Amino acid sequence: MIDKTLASCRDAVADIHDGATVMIGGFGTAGMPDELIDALIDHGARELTIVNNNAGNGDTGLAALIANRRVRKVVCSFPRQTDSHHFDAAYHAGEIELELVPQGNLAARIQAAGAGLGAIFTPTGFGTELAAGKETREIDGRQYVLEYPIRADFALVKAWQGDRWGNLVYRKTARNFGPIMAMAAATTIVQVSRVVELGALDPEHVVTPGIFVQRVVAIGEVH
Amino acid sequence: MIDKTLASCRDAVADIHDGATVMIGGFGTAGMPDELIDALIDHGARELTIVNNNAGNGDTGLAALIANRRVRKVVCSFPRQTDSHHFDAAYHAGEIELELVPQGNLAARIQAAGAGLGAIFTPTGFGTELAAGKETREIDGRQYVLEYPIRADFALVKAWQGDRWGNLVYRKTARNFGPIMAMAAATTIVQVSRVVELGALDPEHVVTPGIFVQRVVAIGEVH
Amino acid sequence: MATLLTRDRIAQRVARDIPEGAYVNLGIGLPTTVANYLPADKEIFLQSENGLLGMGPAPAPGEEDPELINAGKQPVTLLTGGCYFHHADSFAMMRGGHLDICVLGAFQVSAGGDLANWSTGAPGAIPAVGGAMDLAIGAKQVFVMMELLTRQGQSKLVEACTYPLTGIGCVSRVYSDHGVIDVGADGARAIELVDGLSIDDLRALTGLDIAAPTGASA
Amino acid sequence: MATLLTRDRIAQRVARDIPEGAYVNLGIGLPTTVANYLPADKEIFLQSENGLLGMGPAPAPGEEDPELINAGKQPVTLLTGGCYFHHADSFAMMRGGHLDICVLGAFQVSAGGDLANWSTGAPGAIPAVGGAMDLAIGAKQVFVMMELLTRQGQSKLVEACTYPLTGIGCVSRVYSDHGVIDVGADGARAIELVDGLSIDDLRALTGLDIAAPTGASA
Repeated sequence: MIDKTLASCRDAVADIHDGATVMIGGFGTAGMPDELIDALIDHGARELTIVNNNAGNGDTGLAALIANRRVRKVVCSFPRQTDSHHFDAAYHAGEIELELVPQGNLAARIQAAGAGLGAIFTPTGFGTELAAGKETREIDGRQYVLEYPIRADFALVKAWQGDRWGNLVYRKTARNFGPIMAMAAATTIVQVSRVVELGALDPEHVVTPGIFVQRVVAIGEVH
Repeated sequence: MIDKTLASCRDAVADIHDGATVMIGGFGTAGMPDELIDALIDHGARELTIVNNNAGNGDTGLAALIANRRVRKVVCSFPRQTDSHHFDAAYHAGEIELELVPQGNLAARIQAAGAGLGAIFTPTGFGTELAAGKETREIDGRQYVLEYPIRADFALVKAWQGDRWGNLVYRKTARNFGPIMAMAAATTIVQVSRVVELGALDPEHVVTPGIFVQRVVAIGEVH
Repeated sequence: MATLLTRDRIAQRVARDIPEGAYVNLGIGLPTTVANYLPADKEIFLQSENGLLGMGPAPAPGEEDPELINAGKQPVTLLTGGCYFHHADSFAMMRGGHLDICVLGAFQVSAGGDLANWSTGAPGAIPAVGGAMDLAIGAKQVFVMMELLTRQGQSKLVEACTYPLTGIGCVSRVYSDHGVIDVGADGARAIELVDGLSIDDLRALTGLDIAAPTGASA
Repeated sequence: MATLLTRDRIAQRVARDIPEGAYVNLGIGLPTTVANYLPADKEIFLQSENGLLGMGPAPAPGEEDPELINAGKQPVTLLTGGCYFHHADSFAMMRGGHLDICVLGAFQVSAGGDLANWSTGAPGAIPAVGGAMDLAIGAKQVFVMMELLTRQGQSKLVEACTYPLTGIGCVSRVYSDHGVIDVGADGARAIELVDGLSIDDLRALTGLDIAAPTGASA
């Protein structure tokens, strides 16, 4: 019998190594896997490269990871927010590297990694600073920038319900980057509000098929 | 009030012009929009380029369209089947052009069109006849072929239920190419077993958001 | 003396150009207020980059759901008939040209339709782009909503943007406190001027050779 | 005299190498029969390219659903815990390296792992490739299941494929009626030979310098 569920977030993140690239789901705090991140902080891995849409909000989740100086580099689209003080401080202190990626290119590059593409020509960012130095090409009269996949060693994702095979459904706009990050990481670790019996998720409604998920931890209903 | 439903398949296909590129959903007969195709045959458009996984099975659907000599070219992955006699005859008579595309590249190129990418580097087909003459590139030690998006003027798709905004859900493996073709065509025409009230489809379960759908026709339960 | 439009009046004016059935993304900040003026009797589909289509108004106090937010991370609601999807599909809607209209704010717009709205290039500032570049190049029509002049009185409608670009030749129309101006490959053309403002006034304010509204005397 | 394996015995042998929890795609034709020999007490996930994961056995007569089929377009069932998805996600599972094992038939396999299984290149034949090229290059391990010799007695394990290629260097192991042979960058190495077949016999049949099974005398 295959059972991908684990008893604790601590067990789930125990093999995340120093220097790992870790995708973290969420758009702002919606979909942010706080409990997994807390476990990652306790675990102690350092020099991480984090891929997330933002660079932390407030003092929890990704912000706490940064505040604890575990992050060497952030790949994101929108670091600067009213409550991104931990990132801001680390950035101004020169302690953290930033790769700024337009949000749609971030999504497309993550999806390309999950789908095994070698590179994509995207129109987003052409002619801007964020495409400086990148290969460009005109195709059918339109200008495109060549962008490469973003892969990760681990993805930390928050979903709503999951089963022991790793099938997932999400809740409202907490879905955001979860499904594509799950496809782009070698090891995808998911916190769910509830683990349900196999078969409880309608096969037509599964958003992330279990093949993309290696570990599932139930943390209880939190919203 | 926006209502994308139409009374008949005939109305739904009335503006498909001679020479149009038409994507047709389905994998074999599962998901094949037979009623829309019958209406297209009655409508009479000629010199069509058809994008489908196959090239018709038996004597209905796409096979009937080919038998009626409406198809100039087929873009597909698997034309030759035990019951593809109408395509076989047209092909051997030199009456129909074939662009053979590996199935995953077909899906990826359709998805790239829907997502507005200019081209993709895919590993599939590298070093084979189907990549002959195409640009290739080594990226991170792996070989890739450059492939371009496949767009269409129209997509004919079979879904299970739809609402007046064009939101769709599918049934079992009849889903196949429907969701990505809906995204890649300028006008997507969908036959559904049943049109349901707005709100009857759970927002978490919608597979094709209405933005990708222009017309919906109810044809009744047929399976 | 010209009667300039308030921000709310600009939003109202933008709303008037959004037809029923349009798929629309309203950028964060000022453009969000356009939603307040969309006619209640027309069905217009608001998309939010973080994965929803059919976005409704803010929830009643106490009804907020932290997992139902808009691109500005404010609580919203979902209309009956709306739906959720993941980020790659959301940006496919933009990049693939499926959105009819996108409304954005701007630091500068050029007569040719270039947009600068993500960075002032100020040294030491932390850059952040979000979905701006995807929206700018993706929607069929990109509307910019802005006051024509900076607080220092400089025109934000310019010959060539001096701030870092968001997209090239992507803006089709500017809705400003001074009037409505089309931009693009053919240059700038005024569509409407507020009461008391002449095309020459607008040319003087911007330093641009803006074409007069069709039918008006130059 | 060597005791060659029947097709069913080859399928049985392949099944023995598929561990619990593996995500597996069984190609159409002969590889499909491997499903008959997977142990009922182990959970193995069968993927079908047309959009399902957790494929179950053929339905009882009369229970067929024309909208629940496999890649060979035969009626199948879905196991509890299985799910459906669209074609782009299905091929992302392959191309993205998410499948552990893919089992394919072949016209020819080279000692270096090249695969030819989609076209004999016969003049006038209608070419058809389906998902073969995606499966060949996508799965972590590609197993080929075939009889070693053609009806004319020619080896299908070859130095270099003469039929049109499906993929380069993609096959890891060949399961044949004569035994199991690893192929790849290091060339061919026999893993198991059927009773009564020596490595020299195999070399003679194939004309290849196949390495002997580890531990065996060359």
